[in-house]
Parts: sequence; structure tokens; C-alpha cells
Amino acid sequence: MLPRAGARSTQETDIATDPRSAAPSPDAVAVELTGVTKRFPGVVANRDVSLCVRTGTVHALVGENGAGKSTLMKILYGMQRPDEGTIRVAGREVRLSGPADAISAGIGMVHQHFMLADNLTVLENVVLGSEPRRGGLALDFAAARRKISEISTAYGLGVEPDRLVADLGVGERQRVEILKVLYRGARILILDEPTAVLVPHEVDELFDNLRELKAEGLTVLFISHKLDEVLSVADDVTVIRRGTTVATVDPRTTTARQLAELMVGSELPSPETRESTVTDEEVLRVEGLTVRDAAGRAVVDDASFVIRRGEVLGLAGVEGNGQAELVEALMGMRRADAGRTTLADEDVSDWSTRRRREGGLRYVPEDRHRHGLLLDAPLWENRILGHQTESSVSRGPWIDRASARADSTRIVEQYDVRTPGIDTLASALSGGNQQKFIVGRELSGDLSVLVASHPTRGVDVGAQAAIWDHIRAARRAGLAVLLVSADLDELIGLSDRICVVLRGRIVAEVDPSAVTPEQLGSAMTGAQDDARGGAA
Amino acid sequence: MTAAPPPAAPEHSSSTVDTTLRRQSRVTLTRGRLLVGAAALLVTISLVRILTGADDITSGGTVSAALALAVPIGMAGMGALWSERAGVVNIGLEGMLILGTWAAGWAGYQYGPWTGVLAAVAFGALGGLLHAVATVSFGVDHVVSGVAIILLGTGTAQYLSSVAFEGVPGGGDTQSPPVPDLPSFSVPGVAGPLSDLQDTGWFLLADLAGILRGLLTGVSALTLIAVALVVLTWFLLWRTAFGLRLRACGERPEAAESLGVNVYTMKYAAVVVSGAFAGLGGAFLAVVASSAYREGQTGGRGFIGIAAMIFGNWRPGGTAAGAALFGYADALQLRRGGESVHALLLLVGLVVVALGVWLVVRGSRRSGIAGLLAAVAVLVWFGLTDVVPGELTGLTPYVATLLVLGVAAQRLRPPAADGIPYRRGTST
Amino acid sequence: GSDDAGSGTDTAGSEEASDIKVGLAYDIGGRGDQSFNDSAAAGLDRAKEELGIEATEAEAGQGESDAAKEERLRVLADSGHDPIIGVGFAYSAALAKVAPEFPDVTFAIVDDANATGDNISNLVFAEEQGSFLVGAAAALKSKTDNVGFIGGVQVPLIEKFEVGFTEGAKQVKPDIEVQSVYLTQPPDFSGFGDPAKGRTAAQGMFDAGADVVYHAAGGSGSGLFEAAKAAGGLAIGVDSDQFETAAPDVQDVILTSMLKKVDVAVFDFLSSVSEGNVEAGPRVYDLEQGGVDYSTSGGMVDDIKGQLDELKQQVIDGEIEVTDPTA
Amino acid sequence: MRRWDVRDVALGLAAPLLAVAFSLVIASLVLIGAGDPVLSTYSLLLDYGQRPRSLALVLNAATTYYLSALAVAIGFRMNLFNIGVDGQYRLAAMTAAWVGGAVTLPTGLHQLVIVLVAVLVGGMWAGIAGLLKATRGVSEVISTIMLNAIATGLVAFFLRKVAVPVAGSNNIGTAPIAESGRVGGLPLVPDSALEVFGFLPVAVLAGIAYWLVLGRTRFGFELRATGRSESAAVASGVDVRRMVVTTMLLSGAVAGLVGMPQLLGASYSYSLDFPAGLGFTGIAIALLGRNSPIGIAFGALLWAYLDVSSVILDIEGISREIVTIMQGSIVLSVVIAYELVRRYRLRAEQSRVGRELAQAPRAEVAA
Ligand SMILES: Nc1ncnc2c1ncn2[C@@H]1O[C@H](COP(=O)(O)OP(=O)(O)OP(=O)(O)O)[C@@H](O)[C@H]1O
Ligand SMILES: Nc1ncnc2c1ncn2[C@@H]1O[C@H](COP(=O)(O)OP(=O)(O)OP(=O)(O)O)[C@@H](O)[C@H]1O
Ligand SMILES: [Mg+2]
Ligand SMILES: [Mg+2]
Repeated sequence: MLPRAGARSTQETDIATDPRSAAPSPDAVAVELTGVTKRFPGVVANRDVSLCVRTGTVHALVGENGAGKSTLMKILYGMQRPDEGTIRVAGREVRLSGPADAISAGIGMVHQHFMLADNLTVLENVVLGSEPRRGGLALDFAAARRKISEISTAYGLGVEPDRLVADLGVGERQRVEILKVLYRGARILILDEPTAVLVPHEVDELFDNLRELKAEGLTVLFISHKLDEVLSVADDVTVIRRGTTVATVDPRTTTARQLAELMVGSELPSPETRESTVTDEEVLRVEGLTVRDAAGRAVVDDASFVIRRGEVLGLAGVEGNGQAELVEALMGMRRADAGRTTLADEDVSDWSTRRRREGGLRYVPEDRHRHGLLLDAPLWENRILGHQTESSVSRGPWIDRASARADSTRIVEQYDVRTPGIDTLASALSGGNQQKFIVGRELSGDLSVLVASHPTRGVDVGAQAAIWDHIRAARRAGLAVLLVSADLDELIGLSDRICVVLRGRIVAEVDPSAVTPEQLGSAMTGAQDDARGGAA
Repeated sequence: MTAAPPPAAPEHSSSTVDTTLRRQSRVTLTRGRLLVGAAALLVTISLVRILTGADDITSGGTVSAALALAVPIGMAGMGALWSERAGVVNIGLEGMLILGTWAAGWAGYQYGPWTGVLAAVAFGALGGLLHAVATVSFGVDHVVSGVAIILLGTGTAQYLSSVAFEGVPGGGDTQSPPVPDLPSFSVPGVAGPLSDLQDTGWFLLADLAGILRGLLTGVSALTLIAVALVVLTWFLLWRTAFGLRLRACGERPEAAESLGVNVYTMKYAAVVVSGAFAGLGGAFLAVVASSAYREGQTGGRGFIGIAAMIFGNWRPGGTAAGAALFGYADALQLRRGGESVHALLLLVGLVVVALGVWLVVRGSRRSGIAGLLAAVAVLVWFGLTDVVPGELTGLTPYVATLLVLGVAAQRLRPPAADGIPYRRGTST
Repeated sequence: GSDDAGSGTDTAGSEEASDIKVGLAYDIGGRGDQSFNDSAAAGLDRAKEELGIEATEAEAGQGESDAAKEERLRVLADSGHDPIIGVGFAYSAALAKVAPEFPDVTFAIVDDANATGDNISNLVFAEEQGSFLVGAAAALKSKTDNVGFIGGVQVPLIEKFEVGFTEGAKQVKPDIEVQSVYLTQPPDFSGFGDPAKGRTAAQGMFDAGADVVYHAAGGSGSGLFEAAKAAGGLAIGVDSDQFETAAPDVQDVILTSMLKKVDVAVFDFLSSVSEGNVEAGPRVYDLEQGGVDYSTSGGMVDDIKGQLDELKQQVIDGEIEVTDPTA
Repeated sequence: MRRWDVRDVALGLAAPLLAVAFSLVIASLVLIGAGDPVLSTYSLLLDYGQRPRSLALVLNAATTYYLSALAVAIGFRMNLFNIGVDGQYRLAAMTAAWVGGAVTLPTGLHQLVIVLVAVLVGGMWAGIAGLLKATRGVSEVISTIMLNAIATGLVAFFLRKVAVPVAGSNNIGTAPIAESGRVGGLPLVPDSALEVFGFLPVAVLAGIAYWLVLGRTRFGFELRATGRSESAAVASGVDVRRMVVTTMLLSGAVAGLVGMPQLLGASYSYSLDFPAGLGFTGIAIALLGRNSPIGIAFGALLWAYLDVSSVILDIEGISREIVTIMQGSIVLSVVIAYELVRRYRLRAEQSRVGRELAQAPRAEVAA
């Protein structure tokens, strides 16, 4: 797919000529970790981990949330110092006291959360820390631009050096991250959950890129929660459970189910159980909703849909096609430029977020840290957030602390939030438990519609199953749900109907029982539309 | 703000309010537009001068005074810029400025003005170092540390001067002995002709002559250095690897850290430089603008410097422009206050009329009409009076800043991680 | 001037010390401010030397309330100081309140006639008269018929200087232009300590045609001297003979100074205390008393001295009445 | 669920005590440097501070400081930095003094009118900054700095217009408020001739109201939520812009009270020597007290104590600047100490979470 000659040209432009970039022998070991232990206060994130990664392979790392994958990779990238254990790169033991050491050892990392400065250009983000210079002091922009373009074309990344990162979509940002690593001439790439935010089409592109890198002799370490992906791209898969490596398996002889069992010691939960609970009572009706951005472009363009009692409407779409804006407009957090929203027969188009929430609209936000929680506040105060006017937590102008606390305890028990207590700060919980708490909170009181944005993103299989169960139970009890998700299995498994958005428009409606993720994926990218990323 | 410290961290980082507002109108400021705008402003000012006879508003003396008043503010602003570009809010600049004035007085009277300048820079940098220790190493809320440093700077300078200057001839508890002046420069041969041209009062030409005369004659060596430092700041921060790293620490320190940049080092460097700039501003106050350290000499210029930097959208050119605006307004009111500020009313009225019309044309009916109404009020005031009372002329720089910000604040974009304490290894 | 090296609270170590212990409370700035506090200190120092008295000095803090001033006076009184002098009108209310509490202690206040009582002496000055003379001097020396006045902070006390100066100038040249600027407004008292502002204002006046400028702006005045030097104009100092205290390179622009002899007033008061003949109530230091005057050092007013002294006599004789805006 | 309460208290006390100790060390070093006697300075401070009159003075100063710090703290709780308390209280006090001196009303009503005027003016002046932020996105940090300076000019301008001339005085001030509008002192400190401001109970009430409103009401919850995470507040239905304006109004209203103890209890008119700079003090004290009503009270008392004792230091010939240096180092070391304690606590909390989760039987997904 990619011109091999082009790929080779990258090596000629490497800043540091890496002696290890000589032809890889298939059985050479790129990275070897032995007996790595890393303790955080109260947690042993990694316990006696041993890992051996062969040169020129894609090596996947799987495990539950909090199993210690990211920590292990951060250790390998010099961002965390291990308490015990040794790291060998290409056979030589190394001491990594910072990312700079890792970079010079030929290791590069793409982080779980993008490490990009929005207000800097792509070029600035890429060269940061290894800037080409002119005259010893000045940054050589021309050289940097040239080199970035070269790498970009060589690997088909399609990255423009002078754009502001703030203006890029998720997929593009990911490619910038990869370019950052390649730019430094890394021979070992660590990708922490690179596919979490990508649609299948982009995932395929990414995997093509990975295979390309592999063919060049590069080594890829790759973390994902999506087991089928892992099986399709990896040469080896290592499973981490509770901080320890439990097995390294051959993907050709392993099934997803077996992997999951290794991860959690239980069966892979599945989102699909369908017995329709849809009624014909309309709860939410959206007509002609349009939202424009600063430049006047319609990011949500004349969107119309209806959700009924007991129905889950899935919204599928490549990230950045207006879902976020649609959801925010629906919640009243963003002004709609046109359109009408009716909630239980009432026109709520002019209502504030507060009134909409009081009217029974609930929200599981996409970014729980930004929109869902007060991280510095204890759980019971987080129970109040968004429900300030609800009788269960307040009386008139006063906060009812006792009931808020009692109800928080209920949520913690009912939703299996693993926490020592409701006085624990929200920031002390793991992501999955934070998410369970949010779901529990939003599903309490009188509600008629739940807007759930990526409710299980980055949440491990256990918590994921629990959240799915709760949504399903609420649906049975008559809840109308708008489910926005990038996880197509989740969409297909949970939804009664799926709308596909593309460039802010709802372009198709599909029946989840008659669609495969692949079909859905191509609908999301506009079927014949292959302009994105320039893939053939 | 994932890890907001307990004493609420007030900061001017992008809030939802700011961002939504910013989205409403994004007109890029190209160099061309800037030039056209400046030219239009100059023409209007010239018109106003001719209409009102307030010749001082573009006189060489005003411009030169404005320049001198702008330098300490600009240096404080440049200090704020360095610090905030690396993500550290530095409210403590006022304290560092005070330390600078003291050191300049102390070293200046004993070892000459240049040594005084160096000592001021060193003392300012010391203040910056203290701020860096508190904010970078200890992760203290930036504003808190800044406030403490103002207190410490004030107390220390007062204390030191009572120790060092009391009983010294020409000095005292609250002031140092006189410090010799620094040399100043003029472009040879221009003063006379420009002065003559200015005296003609010709439309536009006289104004240009006045401005040039103010900028080209009798300029202190320290002013030249200050201007050079603005340019140098721009070059260092936007054209070098060091600058890129420093700015990255203010935008996304985790990203910088993950690429092997030592965020702590960069922040330390930035905040120390920031203090050094404030020290230099203090030296200017003590050595050039006056000839000794005096208690209370800084008069809140550190805060104004921060305002100038915000006004300048966290950019060196903008910051310098903000300082210049402030210096200009201050010079006007201190010189022929009543008359010049009165003329300024006409200028403001005209500019706001233009702005209001522009807003209405662009569809922001409400803001436009509000602007027009305000303009009418200002023009009526202008028409009904001959001078502005002395108590009010002093407000010119502050009102001007507030007005300009009210119009332009939405375009401002602070560094994304400005004011947020950073701790190594806390990234996810 | 502060060529003395008097340190805070030391008592003059004269052997034959009288048993008088003076408490002197300065306004903001205190000893060493090269302004009226310093002048009071000079009077005190002379009294220490000549009368052998002991003294304790204290100083007001920035922006403090009357309560702090009262306390300062009370602590001084409590610890056996008598007499107690408050320097500056800021002590007015505090003194009026504390003096009755200590009927046996003698109090004095400089620059205020409002706080009155059986044990309060008010040492006040006819600043307008002194300013009148230097105004006349300015007008006589002005070639452009344009003079200027710079006030540090716009408070009534400083307005007395302005009024006197203007009247003096107009007395000599009725058509003369008098420019006038105040650097700051209360409670921003930085106008008394910001030479940069003083310089800018002075430059503006010289640019606008003035050739003699008078200041009543405390420490900001040094900015005037520099501006005068740069513009080739003349400056008039205030309070003390600033020719003596200014940097040598600007001495030649100091035409004269309006002398406000706080030192004389303080010394007079102290000597009357030591002689036991203090009188309560206002004691006005005017031209007649020699409490205000103009200075002649530098010799730049030698040529007009005759005219000035004539005017002085006219004021003393009441032929010319200078307006006191605070009366 | 709340454990470690004893330890919490110990930790809470550790920080301020450490800080005071640290700043004593710094002050001692400075004293030694100046050649002043260290121990006798402190004993002087202690002796002087225990005199009844000093106690009354401390209480009076603390009353004012407390109100100022509360005004600042209201803003802090939602990440608004109201540097403008200074201008707000001065403008408010001047206007209130003028109105109070111009009218004669029955006792009770008179005071009420004066205080209301002050609260309204303070609120409105702060409201300008709030509006500018909410509608035009102007950072309140600069706008309040500018408004402070503008308030200074306006006060000077209007004071000149409304001042009553007093013969022989170099001061100018508004007409004195009649007896009916004053608030008498309270003989709170035994053996002290000096009475404590009758406004002290009002400050205490303001503190209680602050605690109630911020800690116990919906409004307070929303205010704090906005301070902790603006984005989360928006998502949970808080109108942040309105919140900005309301908070500034409230902060300014409390700022309006700052000048009242002095005006109604001591000077009865606004004149040139009305205390200035209290807003800045308020910032430092709010930081010192970490925005908690009790903490601020302690901070105000400590600050007032130091300020009051500076009088005696000065008279005893010890550099009074030592007090400013002590205040600065206390602020800095308090926050550093708090930060260290906070980190310690967070680590402890996380390890507790970790421990308890490790012990808890892991509820597995249905096997
Ligand atoms: N900086 C840290 N301080 C304290 N504890 C930490 C830190 N980083 C990680 N941990 C702990 O280490 C454990 C492992 O975290 P890690 O991020 O490696 O998990 P992960 O496998 O990457 O999870 P996920 O799949 O959610 O990304 C977490 O449960 C957490 O409690
Ligand atoms: N930098 C850190 N400092 C302290 N604790 C941390 C840090 N990073 C993670 N933790 C701890 O790790 C746990 C959660 O880590 P983890 O990264 O596994 O969450 P997550 O499930 O990945 O959430 P998310 O998907 O939102 O990142 C929490 O207990 C948290 O306290
Ligand atoms: Mg991870
Ligand atoms: Mg995670």
C-alpha cells in the first residue's frame, strides 16, 4: 500500500544515526524487561513483570483497567522509574532516568491521552525536544518542515507541518503523535490504546501503518482493550493481570474469549441481549437541529430524530462529525442556531441546561473529568452535581447533606463502585469506578431520557459489562436513551436503532440486528468516500 | 484543572466564558491590517489635534515621556510574558520591581549606574527564583506565592534601605543617595528639523515629526536595551529551540516532559528571567526615570505590566504596545492633562463611533448600538467642557486600558496551562 | 537635609541631660524623607544638642488607620514622654482624641490647627506666603512669562502652595501663565515619592513654554530638577534649602527654595517646653516669624533680592494679603 | 466512614504552626542581621500584645481585615480573583459617609441606610468587573486593578465636591455622621479603656453567613463547583456567566462593609486619612485562612496582632519592616506547608483506597 522506497528515505534523514538500525534479525530481542516492580502508595502497579519483545514484531499488551499496562510502558519510556528490575534494549542493559534517555535509546511512545499542545503547530509539536538548529541557537524551521514532509509522505501520514494542532481531528492527531516518534528515529514504538478513539476505517489505516513500520524492522508495542484488533495485528500478545504478566500467547492460536479469560479470569461479557422494550410513546423529538461554529459552518446540520420510551437510539459516526456538538446542544450547553427540541411534549428549545435536567434529561458525558466530576470533591458532593435542584439532595435553597450522603451510599452499593467510602475524593477512584458512579448518579431520580456519550470508553471489560447492564435495566424500566459511541460492538449490541452521522448530518438509519461493524463503519465514512487519509 | 489546589487557584486561563466569547469573532490580525489600522489611527489623531488645538498629543515631548514611562511597565510586562509563557502566573512582579529599584539605588550610588542596573537585575532574578521555588518545586498556587513575594519584596526593600541608606549623605530611611545617570543618545541632526516641522502644525506631517523626534532624540541607553530585549524576547521565545520548549511548558507541560524536556528547568529559567526583567524595570525607574531609589517609587507598575501583557495577548509586540498605550496615556495626563485628555475624548468618541458602525454593519446590532450611545455620551462631554478636571485626567491610562480590553479581550488567548501547578509524573 | 547621622531612638548622649523626654511621631516616610519629616528631625536634633533632651521617634505606616496613630501617641505618653509631637496633619484626629486622656502631657502638632485643646500646641505655617515669594521670584526670572507648579498629591495643604505661588507670580506679572499639575490623588500618596512622574510633568511644562517650575511634591521633586536641567529651565525647591541637598549636577538649576522651617518650629516648641512657657493653641509660622522664607544659596536670586524683600515686607505689613485656601 | 479525625486535626494544625515557626526563624535571621536583640524583641511583642488595649486594637483591626478577606474569599471560591476590594470599599465608604452625613434618620434606620449604601456601591463597583468578564471576557484580574485606580480618582473627585471645609485643617472630609448613625463600641476587653468596634458582631455574622451560604446552600454548592471545574459546572446546569456576575456582586457587597467599622465606629466621616490598602491585606489573609471562615478569622487576628505590634517595635527602635517580612514569609510558608500536607494526605488517601480495594473480595463479573 505504501511505497517501500519512500519508507526507506526516512532513515536517511534521521537526526541521530542509530547503529541499531542495521538489518533486523527476526529472532533478535528488541526489549527485555525482567523482574520489574513499581509501587505507588498503596498500589503495586507492576509486580515482577517480565516481558520479551522480539525485534520487528508487533507486540500487544492487554489487561483490565488499572492492570498496570500504562505504568509498565511509562517505565520503558523513562517516565517512571522502576523500584526493581532491569530493562534491556537490544541486549544492552539501560538505565532510563527520563524520556530523553529512552528517546536516545531509540524508544518512542504515543500516549494513551495525546501529548500535544493545542496551541502550537504540528511542526512545533513534532520537533519539540529534538529541534534542528541553525547557527547553534535558532530553530531551523525549513529543515524541520522538510523532514516532517518527508516522513509524512514516506509513511502516508498526510500531516501538514504548519497547521495548528487545535484544528486537527483525532485521527490526524494520532498521526502527528506517530510522526513525533518516527521523527526521533525511534526503532521501538509504544502505542498506548491508540485505537480507542478511532473508527474501524482509521484503525485499518493505523494497522497498515504499523505493518509498514514492522516491515522496516521497527518494533511496536501496542496496548488495546479491543481484543479482536489485538488478534488481527499482533505477532505476540502478553496479558497483564493485577500488575503481573500472566501469559504471552500466540494470537494465531488464541481466541478473544480465551484472552479475556486470561485478563479477568472470566467470560467475555457481551452487550447483546435483545428483547425489545420499545414503546410507541415519544419522549424526545429533535427537529432540524443546526449548530454552527465560529466560522458559520454547520457542524450539526439539520438533524432530526425521535426516541421513544424504552428505546435506545445509537448514534454512530466518526469522531468529529458533530456528535459532541449535537449532544451539547441537546443538553443546552451550547446554543442551537436552528431547530426544535421537544421533551415529553414540551418545547424545550429555549430551556437552559438546568431546566432540561429538571425535565428529566440526564447526561453521561464523554469526558468524565471535564464534565462529569468535581475531582477535588468527595463522592457525596459529586452526587449533587447536576442534580442540585432535585428533592433527593436539596430542600429549597438548602443542600440536604444527609440525603445526598445516603443516596451516594446507595449508588456505591447498587452500582458496585469500588471505593472505601463516600468521603473519598473522586480523583482517588479509578476511571471505571468513576464512570460507574456517574452512571449511577444520572440514573437516579425522575428521568425520561439519558444522553450517554461514550459511556464505556477506556473502561475495562468488567466495568463495561456492569454499565451495559444498568443501561439495559433502565431501558426496560422505560428510559429513552441516546447512545453515542465509537465502540461499534457496543452500539450494535445496545441500540434498538442506529443513526449514522456524517459531517453533521444524519445520513442513514440502520437496524442493528442486520448490520455488521464493518458495514456500519463504511456507512460512517460515507461508503464510497475514501478521501480521508488518502487510503486506497 | 484536574488538580486544583485547595486555595482556589484564580487564573486567567481559558474559561468556558472566554472560549465561547472568543469563538464569536475571530478576525485575524495580519501585518497589513495592523499597518492600515495604525495609519488610520494616526490620521484620526492628527485630525483631533487640529480640531482641538491640543498640540501636545503628538508632540515630541509627549512621545519621549511616554517612552520613558512605558519602559518600566514594558519590562514588567515582558517579565510577565516570560513567566506565563512557561505556565507560571507571576503576580509578584511588583515585589521584584521594588527589589530592583532598591538594588539599583544601592549599587548605583556606590559603584555607578551600570553596576546598579546589574544589581537590580540580579535582585529581581532572586525574587523570581523564590517564586520559582515556591511554585515549581513546591507546587504552591501561583497567586498566593506572588502575593507573598510582594509582601516580602516590600518589607525587604524597606528594611534594607533603613539599614543601608540611613545616615549616608543624600540618603535616608526611605531613599538612596543619588545615582548618576546613564548616557542617552540622539540620532544626530534630526532634532532641529523635526522640531521645526512639528512647530508648523501641518496635518499629519507635524504629528509624524513629533513622534519621530520623541523616538529618535534623547533616548536613554537603558531604553535602547529595553527595546532590544523585546525583540530578543520574541526571537528567543519564537525562533529558538529553547523558546519552543519554554512555551511548550506553558501550553502542555506533560507533552514537553514526555519528549525529554525538563519542565522544571524551563520553568525555573523562565521565572528567573521574569524576575530579572522586573529588576531591570526597577533599575530604569531608579536610575533613568529618577536618580535614586525611593520607597513607593514603583507605584503599582508591576500590576500594570501584567495588564499590559494580557492586553498584548501574551506576545512581546502586543505587550510593548500595551505598555506604550499606558505610558502614552500617563504622559498625556501628567503633561497638559486637562487639555490633552479633553482632546482624547474626541478621539475616543470618533473611534467608538467607527467601531459601533462596524459592529452594526457586521450584524452585532446590540453591541453596536451600545457603542454608538457611549460614543455620543463621550462626544457630548467633549462638547460641553473645555478641560477634564485634574482628579479625572489621572484615570486616563486605566480607563483606556479597560476600554480597549472591553473591545478586544475576546481575541486574547492565554497559554493553555497558564497558572496550573505542574508536577512531574502526574500525566496520564 | 539629613547630613546628620541621627539613628532612630538614640538619645543624645549629653551628660547634662535635662529630664525632658520627647516623643516625636512622624508621618509616613519618617526621618530621612528629605522633606518635612526630615525637617522636624533636624529641629529635634538641634534640641537634643542644645537643650540636652532625650527623644524617642516613631513613624506612621502606609495606609494605617487613626487607631494606630492614637496608639502610637498613647504608648509614647504611657512611657513617660512629655512633650509629644505629631508631625503632619494626619495626626490631627488622633491627637485630638488622645490629648484629653493625658491632661498633664504637652502635645504639639505640625501642620494642623484643627485639633485644639488646653495641652495642644498647633505649629502651623503660612506656606502660601512663602510660596508667594517664590512665585514672584519665578515671575521675575521668567523670560517666557510662563511658569509652572507641580503638586505631589492634591490635598488642601499642597493647594496652599499652589495658591500662594500663583498669586506671587501674578503680583509681578498679572498676565503670566501659571501651569499646574498634581501627580496623584489621595489616598494614592505615591505622588510624593515618584520622581519619574515629577520629571514627566515638569518636562511637559517646559515643553509648553514654562521656564521656571516650582514643586511641592516631596521626593518627586528630584524629577523636576532633572527635567529643568535637560530643558535648560529653572526649578524652585520646597521645604528645605534644596540647593544644599540636591545632587551636585542639578544644583545650578535651583533658583531658590521655599523654606518651611519645621525645624525651627519644632525647636522653638521644645525650647519653650524646657523653659516651661508653652502656650496652647495655634502658633503661626509666617514670613513675619521667619517660619517660611525663600533661600538664597547659589546666588541666583541675588539680582532680584531687593524686589523680593520688598514684597516680603508688604506681606508682613499686611499690604498684600495672600489667600489661605484652608482658612 | 470518617476516620483519622484526630490525625486530620493534627495535620490541619501542623501546617500553620510550622509556617509560623518558619517565619519566626526568618524574622530572627533578619533581626540578627540588623543587630537587634532577638529574644527581647519577641518578649516585647508578647508583652505588648497582651495588654488589654492592644487586645482591643487587635480585635478592631481584625474585624476590618476579616471582612476584607471574606470579600476576597468569596471570589476565590469560584476562581475569581477580586483584587478590587480596595477600590470597592473606598468608593463605598466615601459614598456611604457622604449619604450618612447628609441625612438624619432615627437610630437604627440611619445605620441601616449607611450600610446599605456601602453594600450597594461596593457591589456595583465589583459588578462592573463581573459584567465585563461575563459579557466581554475581560479578565477580572486586570479589570479590578484598573477599577481600583479609577475608584481612587473618583473618590478624590467627589470628595472635593462634597467635603465640608474645616478651618485650620489640612484634611478634608465628608460631613460627620450624626450620633444617630454611629455604632457604639463594645466593652469586650476587660480593663481596656478602648472599646471594641460595635461592628464586630456584624463581622462574625458575615462569617457565619459565608459559611452557611457557601457550604450549605445550593447557590454555594454551584459557586464552589464552578470554582473547582467550570466545565463540569456548565454540564450540570450552572449558568457560569450569571454566576460570575453574582459572585462579583456578592464579593463587592461584602467589600462594601470593609470600611464600615472604621466609619461608623471611629472616624464618622470619610477623609483623606481613611485607611487604604485593606483590600490587599484581605487577599493575603484569605490565602492564609485558606478561604475558610474560621481560618480567615485566625489569619485576621494574627495579621492584626502583627500590625498592632509594629507600633511598639517602631517606638522601641526595632525596624518595623520586620513585621512585613514576617507577614510575607508566613503567607509563603503557610501555603508551602499546606501543599506538603495536602500531598501527604492525598498519598495517604490513595494508599488507603488501594489497601481497602486489595482486601475487598473482588466482585468478579459473572463467571
Ligand atoms: N502516578 C501514579 N500514582 C499513583 N498510582 C498510580 C499512578 N499511576 C498509576 N497508578 C496506579 O497503578 C495502577 C496501574 O495503572 P495503569 O495506568 O498502569 O493501568 P492500565 O493498565 O494502563 O489501565 P488502563 O487500561 O485503564 O489504561 C492503577 O490502578 C493506579 O492505581
Ligand atoms: N498521576 C497520578 N497520581 C496519582 N494517582 C494516579 C495518577 N494517575 C492515576 N492515578 C490513580 O490511578 C487510578 C486510575 O488510574 P487509571 O489510569 O487506571 O484510570 P483509568 O481507568 O485509565 O482512567 P482513564 O481512562 O480516565 O485514564 C486511580 O486510583 C488514581 O488515583
Ligand atoms: Mg493505561
Ligand atoms: Mg486509562
